[in-house]
Amino acid sequence: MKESTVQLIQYLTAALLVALLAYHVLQHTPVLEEGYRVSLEYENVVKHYANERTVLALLLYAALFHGLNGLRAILLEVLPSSAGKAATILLILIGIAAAYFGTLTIVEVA
Amino acid sequence: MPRKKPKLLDNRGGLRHHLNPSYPRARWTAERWAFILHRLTGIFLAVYLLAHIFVTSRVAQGQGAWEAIMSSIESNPLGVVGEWILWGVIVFHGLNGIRLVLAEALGIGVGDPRKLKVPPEPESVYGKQRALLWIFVVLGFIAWIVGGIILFGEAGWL
Amino acid sequence: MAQGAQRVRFKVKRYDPETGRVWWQEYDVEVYKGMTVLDALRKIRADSDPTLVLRFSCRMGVCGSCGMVINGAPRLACQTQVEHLGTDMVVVEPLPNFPVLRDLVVDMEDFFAKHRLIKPYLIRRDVEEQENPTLEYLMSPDEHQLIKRYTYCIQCGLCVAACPVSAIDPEYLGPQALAQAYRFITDVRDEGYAERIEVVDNEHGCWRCHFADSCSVVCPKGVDPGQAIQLLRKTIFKYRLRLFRKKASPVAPPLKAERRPGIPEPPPRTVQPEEAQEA
Amino acid sequence: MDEIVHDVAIIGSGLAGLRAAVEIKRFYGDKIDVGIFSKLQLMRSHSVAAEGGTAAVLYPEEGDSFELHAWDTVKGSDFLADQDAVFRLVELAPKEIRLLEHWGIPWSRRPDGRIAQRPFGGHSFPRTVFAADKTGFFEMQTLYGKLQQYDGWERYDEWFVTSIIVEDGEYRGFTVIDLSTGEMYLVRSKALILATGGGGRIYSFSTYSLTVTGDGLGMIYRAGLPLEDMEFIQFHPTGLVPSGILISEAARGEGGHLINSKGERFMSRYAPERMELAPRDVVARAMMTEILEGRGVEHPSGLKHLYLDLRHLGEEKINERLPFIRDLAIKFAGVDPVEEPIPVRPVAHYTMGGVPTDIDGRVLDHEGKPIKGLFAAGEVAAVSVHGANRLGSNSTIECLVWGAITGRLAAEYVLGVKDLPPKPAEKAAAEEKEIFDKLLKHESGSDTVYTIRKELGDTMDKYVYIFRDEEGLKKALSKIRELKERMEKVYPGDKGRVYNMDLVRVLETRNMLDVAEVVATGALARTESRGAHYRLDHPKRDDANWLKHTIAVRGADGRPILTYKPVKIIAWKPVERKY
Ligand SMILES: Cc1cc2nc3c(=O)[nH]c(=O)nc-3n(C[C@H](O)[C@H](O)[C@H](O)COP(=O)(O)OP(=O)(O)OC[C@H]3O[C@@H](n4cnc5c(N)ncnc54)[C@H](O)[C@@H]3O)c2cc1C
Ligand code: HEM
Ligand code: SF4
Ligand code: F3S
Ligand code: FES
Repeated sequence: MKESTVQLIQYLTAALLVALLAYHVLQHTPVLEEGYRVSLEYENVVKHYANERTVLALLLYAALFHGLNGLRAILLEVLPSSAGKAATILLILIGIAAAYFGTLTIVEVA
Repeated sequence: MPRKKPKLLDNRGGLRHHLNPSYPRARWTAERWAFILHRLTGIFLAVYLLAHIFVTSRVAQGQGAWEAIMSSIESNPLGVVGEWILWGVIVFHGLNGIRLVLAEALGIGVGDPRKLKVPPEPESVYGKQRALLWIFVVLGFIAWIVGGIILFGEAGWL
Repeated sequence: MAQGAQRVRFKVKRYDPETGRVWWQEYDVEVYKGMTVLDALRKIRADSDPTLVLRFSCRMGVCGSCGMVINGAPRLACQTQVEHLGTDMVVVEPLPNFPVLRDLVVDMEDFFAKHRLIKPYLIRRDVEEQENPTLEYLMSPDEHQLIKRYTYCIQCGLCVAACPVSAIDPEYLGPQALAQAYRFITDVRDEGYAERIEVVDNEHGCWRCHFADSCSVVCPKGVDPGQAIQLLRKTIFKYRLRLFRKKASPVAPPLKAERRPGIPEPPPRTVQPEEAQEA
Repeated sequence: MDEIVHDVAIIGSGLAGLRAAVEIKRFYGDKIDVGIFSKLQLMRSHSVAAEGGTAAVLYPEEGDSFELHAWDTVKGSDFLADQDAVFRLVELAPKEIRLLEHWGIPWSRRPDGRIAQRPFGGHSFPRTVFAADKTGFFEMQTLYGKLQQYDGWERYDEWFVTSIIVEDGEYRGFTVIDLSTGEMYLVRSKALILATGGGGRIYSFSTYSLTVTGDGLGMIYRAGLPLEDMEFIQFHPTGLVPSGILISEAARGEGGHLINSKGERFMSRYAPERMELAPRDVVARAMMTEILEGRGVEHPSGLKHLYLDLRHLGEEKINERLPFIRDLAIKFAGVDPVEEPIPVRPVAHYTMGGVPTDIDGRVLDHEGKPIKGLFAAGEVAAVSVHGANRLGSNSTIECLVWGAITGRLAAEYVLGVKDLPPKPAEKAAAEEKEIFDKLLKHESGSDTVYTIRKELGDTMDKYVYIFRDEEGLKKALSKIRELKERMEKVYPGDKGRVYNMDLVRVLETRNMLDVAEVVATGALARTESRGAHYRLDHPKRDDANWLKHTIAVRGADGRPILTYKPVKIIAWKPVERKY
């Protein structure tokens, strides 16, 4: 993949994350819930999962790509070229694993 | 003919310069502080995200598992402070991230290249993105404090 | 500072490649009003220590030789007045992010090589015209203004010395080369954008910049590489999304103009070509 | 000593050197391999300092013509220019301007997108093409950039050439020190293009970069070849006080006024028609007359000066056309030209003379026979288009035109010869011994290169300046000879190998002393006033006796021997020069 494509996705996910995170955070504030603590009670959490499946899944993938690609950028700078390539592969694997776990949670709870 | 090579001294600034937002000392750049903070908060968030995925996976294991892990966080004062810091990190990274998307990806706010003072001055430093940075810093700070009031209030500290 | 002379202590970081020794050395210099750091260092060389080496030539801020770190910031020695620094100890070091050859002289081979990579010359499809010009390519003053500040780059390397990414990534193309890439891409006469974008759009190219803008504040010529790099990325995105269209400016049409008033005729020849010879 | 071999070697990476390299590469590509040697990093050469512009006839439709440009140049030269060369210059100039344009130079533009021009001293048409007020810098940048397009050339940044070897009327090679390692090499090539620039640093108050020490001139002279017309040193009217940094003639071209301590525009007394835009020699003499007659101002540094007033141009025009001048005045003199007049004084600026060449840039010996394989271009050469006084903006174009000509010619020459010239082993070994066994092994006494240089510069500033006379020139000459003797016992204080600047300074100073001696000798002999050379004791031009070029060769006792050579006049006979 061209580096510009990767970076474009980085920026797109950033923009997307602004909306998704805002939504995600608001779910746990007095604005949309009775309070932060309350929002984290089991029933409420499960309720959220049921109602917001797509949002949470999108958030998961976008944040994973964005965060891990961010780490990759840092590693590319700190590591020599060859190690940078290895790091990329490692991060992709971590990403796939985390995405799998996260998806599992969403599917099971919802 | 291969030339003889002199013995050079490596003088790369390394992580010390990389992480030092006050280098170069002559003129302080807000952008540099923002960059280094953005990077640190980004790493924090990425690590947190992985932890978050792990923690939330407990929901799938039933109420007991979920409440066990939640109470271990909520009963620990460090956990509450940690949540407040997390909130600050999100706010800074998010708001500064908006500025970066505008400036880096869309070239907005980095100044008009045609504007040339004599002697020339770097327009990007005086561009609208710098103003935006300060606005975000102020807004972010307010959001962080408000978040703190809610968090600490619910924890019964206020 | 009073009219008379004042003593200022210079603390210089030195490196002797023959023994590998690195040390700090101090010198006292009588400074006068208007004395630059370059003047002071040359005075040290002439008066007390001819083994202190540095690079300089034009002493007027256009050749780009005399970059060094002065009181913690990369600057041109010839453009920095001791008085303006306002300290009674002036600390001088070689530019970081470049290997040091000796004392304040750094090796810039890699820096020049990166500049070369971005193809710092006009690329046109009409090669025949380009190498055998008829008339100039059109470029309005406004279009000229688009690239003007970037053309001021004197390759002094201060930006690279200040950049936090160049500090950790030796392969990073660096602000100087990237700004020059943008200078040619936006030049209305140039058609080589596709080639240049391929050079900068990679893992160690323009995406490694994080807009720290240290390059822009240290640049002695106001080139503003920080700005150039951000605009470069915008252009690349446009290009990849096929939104970037550019038609290089054409050759000027023949001029139709009146003779200007007040231009004299050359006097008639007083030697005829046939009789032309040596007086 | 290791050898380096190239088809063509170029010494000097200023406008002339780079232009020659580009010319060879664009026509002969990989067929010819080129080595560029420079004692500076390539793009740092002194040419970057040129500010004002480059003259060329671009718009004949508006009344300019080759004939007019040639006439201006010949008249400006006080009829000492070789007129065939002048015509060659003006005819090839427009192409050079457009080539640079096509390679990327940001020439300043007219509103309709064409190349703009500005008036310059001595030119009857505003024909000076410019890129703001950093013309030389942009030209260097463009040529350096263009060169990056090609392969098959090798750069030798910061390699100091110590001697050029010429034997039996043929160029054989040269010796060079790689400053980054301190190694010495013998370079052998089929042809050499010499483009080492002028020698202006023999003066203390000078616009030149600190590194313009006349090395090429000195080395050619020591190789037994002649120097031509060296007594003609141009003094630019407006050097910034106290550093000598140039305030370009463009400042006057754009409408700046010269004023004295009484606030008078005194040029009306000396050149009522052209005023500030009379040729440089005329303006510089007028300024010195004002200063000597007590209408100057004393600077804290002790230098007496006049003012250049730009205030009436307004901030906008200054910023658009003269941004660098404003920048320089603010940074180096603490004066903002928008608010205050700039302190200026005439300053050593250009070496009209140089290595005599024929019209194609082949270096000639003292009998006028070309040396095989040796070419010279740029300020170091005296094709003689400038004669006794160079017009502003005619020199960068000379560098470009003859850079291109010699590049082409050297390449053709190289294709025609099969073998390298014989190896000059003996001379190279002698040079190596001189440097490594003598210079780097001895300690000097109380003299250092720096005291010698200072004394030389001050002597030249005092006696071989704008107004000269027999007595002063004799004093100068004996002082130079004394310095030469003292120089014999001066050794570098730095004995290291890597980047030994002090060794370079010693070698440069030797060249400077040789050049200064030739300048003073030529000036003493020339008992007339012509162009930049003004003798108080012989204030008239004397065409009957002195319409000829001075040729100086090093005699057996080390002193210059002067002979003379006729001027090529193909269009205009000398007439009185009035502005
Ligand atoms: C301040 C200033 C402003 C000027 N403005 C104008 C103007 O506006 N218009 C105009 O037409 N002209 C102008 N001139 C004149 C013009 O700039 C010069 O004549 C011209 O640049 C000379 O170019 P060059 O290529 O011959 O030599 P230079 O540019 O002087 O280059 C000399 C080269 O030779 C190399 N060299 C020298 N000695 C050695 C050695 N021993 N070993 C290895 N390399 C060596 C140097 O490193 C350098 O690369 C100006 C001159 C000055 C001083
Ligand atoms: C609020 C939404 C967010 C926005 C607007 C945002 C924006 C950005 C932007 C624009 C960058 C690129 C910076 C650059 O390359 O110079 C970036 C980098 C990064 N982001 Fe985010 N981000 C957001 C949320 C997140 C989240 C949730 C994470 C964690 C998973 C994260 C982790 C990172 C990391 C690790 C980097 C790399 C830092 C660096 O290279 O310096 N970001 N972010
Ligand atoms: S961009 Fe500025 S700091 Fe960087 S090399 Fe060019 S002139 Fe120097
Ligand atoms: S300092 Fe470096 S990070 Fe970018 S804006 Fe300049 S290149
Ligand atoms: S000496 Fe040329 S830039 Fe400082």
